[in-house]
Amino acid sequence: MALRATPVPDNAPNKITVKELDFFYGDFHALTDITVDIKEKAVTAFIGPSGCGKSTFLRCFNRMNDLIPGARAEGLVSLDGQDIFETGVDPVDLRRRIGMIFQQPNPFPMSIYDNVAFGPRLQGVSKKAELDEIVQHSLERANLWKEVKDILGRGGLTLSGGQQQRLCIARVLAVEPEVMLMDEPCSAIDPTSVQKIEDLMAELKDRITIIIVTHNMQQAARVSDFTAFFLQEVAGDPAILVEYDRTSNLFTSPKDRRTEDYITGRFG
Amino acid sequence: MANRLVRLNTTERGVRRRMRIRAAMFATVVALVAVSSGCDRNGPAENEVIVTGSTTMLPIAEIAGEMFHDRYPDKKVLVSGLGSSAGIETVASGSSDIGTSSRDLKPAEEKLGLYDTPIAFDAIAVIVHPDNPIDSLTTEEVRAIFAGEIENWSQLGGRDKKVGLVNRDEASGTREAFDSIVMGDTPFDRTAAVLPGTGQVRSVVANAPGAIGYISLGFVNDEVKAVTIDGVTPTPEAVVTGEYPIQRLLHFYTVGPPTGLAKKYIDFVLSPAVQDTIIQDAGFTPIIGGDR
Amino acid sequence: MSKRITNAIALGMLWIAALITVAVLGTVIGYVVINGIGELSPRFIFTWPEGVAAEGGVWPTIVSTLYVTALAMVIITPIAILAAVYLAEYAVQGRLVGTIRFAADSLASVPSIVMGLFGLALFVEAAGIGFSMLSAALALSFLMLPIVMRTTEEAIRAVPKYIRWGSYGLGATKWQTVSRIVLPAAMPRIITGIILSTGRAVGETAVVIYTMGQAINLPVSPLDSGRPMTVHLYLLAMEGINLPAAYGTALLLMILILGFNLGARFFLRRNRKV
Amino acid sequence: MSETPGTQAGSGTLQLVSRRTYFKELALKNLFLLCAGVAVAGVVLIFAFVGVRGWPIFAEVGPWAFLAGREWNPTAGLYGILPLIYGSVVVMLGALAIGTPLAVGTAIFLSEIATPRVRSIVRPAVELLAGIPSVIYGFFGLIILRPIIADATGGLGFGAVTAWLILAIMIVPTIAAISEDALRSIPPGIREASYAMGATTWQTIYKVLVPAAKIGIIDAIILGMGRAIGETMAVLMVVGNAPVFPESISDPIATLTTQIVMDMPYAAGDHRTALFGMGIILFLVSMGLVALVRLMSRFQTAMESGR
Repeated sequence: MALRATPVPDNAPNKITVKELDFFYGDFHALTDITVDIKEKAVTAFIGPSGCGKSTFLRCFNRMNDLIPGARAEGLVSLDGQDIFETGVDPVDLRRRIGMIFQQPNPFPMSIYDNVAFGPRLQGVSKKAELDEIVQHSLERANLWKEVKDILGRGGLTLSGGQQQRLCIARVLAVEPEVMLMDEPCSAIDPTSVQKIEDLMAELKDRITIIIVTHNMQQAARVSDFTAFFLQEVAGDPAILVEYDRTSNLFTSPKDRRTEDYITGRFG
Repeated sequence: MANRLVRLNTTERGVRRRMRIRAAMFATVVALVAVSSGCDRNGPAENEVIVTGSTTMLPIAEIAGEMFHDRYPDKKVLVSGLGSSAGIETVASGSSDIGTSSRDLKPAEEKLGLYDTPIAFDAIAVIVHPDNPIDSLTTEEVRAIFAGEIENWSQLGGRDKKVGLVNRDEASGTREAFDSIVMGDTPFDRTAAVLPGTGQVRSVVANAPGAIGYISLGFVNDEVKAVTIDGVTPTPEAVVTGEYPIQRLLHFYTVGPPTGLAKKYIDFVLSPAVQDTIIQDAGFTPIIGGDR
Repeated sequence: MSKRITNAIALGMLWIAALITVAVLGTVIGYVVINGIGELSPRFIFTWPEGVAAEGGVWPTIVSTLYVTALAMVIITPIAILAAVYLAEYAVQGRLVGTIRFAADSLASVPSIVMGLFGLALFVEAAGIGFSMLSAALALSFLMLPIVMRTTEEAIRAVPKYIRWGSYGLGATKWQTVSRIVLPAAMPRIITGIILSTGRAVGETAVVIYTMGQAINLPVSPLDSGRPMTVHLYLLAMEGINLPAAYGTALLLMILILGFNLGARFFLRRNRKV
Repeated sequence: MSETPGTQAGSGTLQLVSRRTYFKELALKNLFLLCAGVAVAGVVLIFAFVGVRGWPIFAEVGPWAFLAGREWNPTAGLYGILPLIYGSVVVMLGALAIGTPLAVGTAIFLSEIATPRVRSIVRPAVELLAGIPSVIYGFFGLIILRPIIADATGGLGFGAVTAWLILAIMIVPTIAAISEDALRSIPPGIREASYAMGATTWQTIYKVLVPAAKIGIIDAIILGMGRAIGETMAVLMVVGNAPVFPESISDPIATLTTQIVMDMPYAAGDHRTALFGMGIILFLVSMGLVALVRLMSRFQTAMESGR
């Protein structure tokens, strides 16, 4: 909390707008009727019991679900007012602008340097000096530079779990995304590293819109400005968005009884 | 083209008899021979001798050709194995200098006016296990055994032991010779084991007490016993005198008496440098004196 | 009989089965080594066979074997790897994929003599390539294709999904992900598969006997014929006149193949980081 | 938002998929599909080229005379391959009878009994067994095994029994590897449940694991069967190559594969066509066995999902 800068003003522009989104895996209806506005340069947290579709929802934003055969979305998701499902929109370009961090730290089996340089290289940056600068800058922003500056040639997989996750963050930062999606980024790493990553999020949010999925309510309360609570009420039915509000409001005075039950630990 | 032909043929050295160019290669080789002879024969062809014919004789003609080339580096011997009939045909038609044949001329071929230079005897010994009490057989008995009519050695006064027939594969020159000299019109017993190599026939007979097989005389050693045929012990001498019945001559045919390089090559083949080495290594019996 | 005795006897039998398997391997290898070791010499390896009984060395057969194997590898590796990429990364389960898999399985089980006849009919005769390294390599490629395809596909599937996601998440296209992330990560296992299939090609006899010819020759161009070590061994063994050379050839062949096998294992162990 | 430091120039409207990228990716995908299609092309080509060369024999001699003819004597114009089919089947069955217990036993040993240390010796041994070229097995059979069989039977040592022993060893790696996979894919919980009920190791293997891995083991045996029927060089060197119905298992015999190799060097005309015809039959049999394995796995999936 201490690290948080000034609160996000109410009139902050919407970065991502979602209207009446339904999502299906083949015959399985996973999400229904989701409507939400994600504020720019804020941290938004998605919470809810496991299996409630919050990760699925997150993956709609950069169309990672396209990679799953049979998955389809109905409704509107727009980035800066533009429909991302519109015919012809390049998911590859979308993903350059919306970076993603996964639950499992997933450095590529190559050197630390090559990991970070991967994105810029995809976009055609090939000058050594330019790459060096991007790599250093990105690692610095991910608070990893001091730890790895002498071992840039070493394999990314030789780092500790927490370092690996920060390497992945640096890798995403290297392509200068506008939005960073984080899918339970701290669930597979040790507590000290969790602290580092949470600090990092606070530093990053003055330039980047962050959406984090977490099963950890304390984490959501610590790092986010806004929180959305998802719930699948009956097994087999699609999940819904129960409540969405400023984090401070949602945790102190939830409007929905189901939210209250969840945050007070009555289920989930 | 000529260069390729040399490699194709003269490098076919190695194990005897298996050196035949495959039937499938037949067409290719015929074509190559035709082409190479076509172009080479028009020019001053005095540096090459083209030898075609018997597959049985392919290895000796070839290796002798290499030795000839070693001795006269500017001369080449191009050898291909197409079968005896093809050898006779090609030499008669002028597309080769020497036709090799493991059989005598047929009546129709005698009109072609070919000159015969025998270069070796191909004599075949009938071999049994050394412990087999049978020492001698007649040609008729050998035929009956290989036809499957005699199935037990006791029928010939030997032990009560089943006859284990060992035949050669149908692509074998030895089988062809044995078939024409001994079997005639009588078919082989088809239950016989068929082996594609001389050494295997010998080693199988060497350790199976009831076995009987046939191999070129030159390959007989003391692991096996070569029986007398019609009372004649198979020895080089008996072959040369013509007493030993299971034998044939290997011929070089030329159009008229050999001349020029062909004569040089034939003389080389008849010289001790070839007769005492390759001819014997290949299991054949040398021509002593070179005439008969 | 009591439960425990039955158990002991049954387990004993299983031990015996395993022991027989290992013992047979030991016997075959031991037999070839003991009989062949005396033959091995630089002269045997580096000179030509001479005379009617193939005295001397086996050099041209070694060259022919390595030549045809390398050629087959060059032909088939790119095709097999890309085919595996298709199956592992692009294909959607369906009739097409089913057909491809069935075809690959069928190719893997085609008797090698049939592959030999096929090579003879198509490459040697119909295509007019003749008995040559190329004909033999093409026929061998079909034999190696399913092996390399399968090991590559398994290797690709073994690359964790997370790593792929990381790449897509950075805005990589499918091909960028496959070529820059997935294939490099799978490479050690792919190479192992290639080495193993190469070992198979080295030991193959019936395919090459009808496609390479049998003439002893030192191949230079892919259109040259030759005689591989396996065919040389077969001819020496069946001829039975020069068995020492057969033992020597068998030992060399075995060394080559064990070399490929152990090499593949060693390579995989050293590079198994992912 | 363009004044925001750090956001890159590409922000603003989302790019559409560029035509270049689209076609490049599409072209690559089709290239890969083409490569995968080589496998299909291979099967079709084999069928076409061996088929075209071999098909006329069915017309020339008649399918019945070819397949059921009791005499293979090309010089006499007799192209009956029944004795060769008989030889192939006899050799295959005997090899399976000897090889299967050995292979399945080894597989069970590897998956259920061996300690990691023992496993690390036995498993590579089984794999190496698969790597040894068939011509070396044949050589071994010819030089070592044949004389032993000759002494034991009083015959020449060529025949089905020698081929059985050699082939049995050669199919062990095939059967063992696939059976072991089948056994290992059984969830560990099943074993624990059986042991917890007081079953001995053998009872667990015999009553629980082998039935559970049954389909996989049968697959393995079918593929071993294919290997045995298709094996050429090793069998060729030890069967004696007499294309007849043998009187005993130690009399010379010939199989489809060995007869092709024996006859190819000199075969011409109908004879050669007949050899290609035998090739088609071998090809169809091997494909049929693969199809059978696929059918079985489909059957198994159906059964499991039905449960």
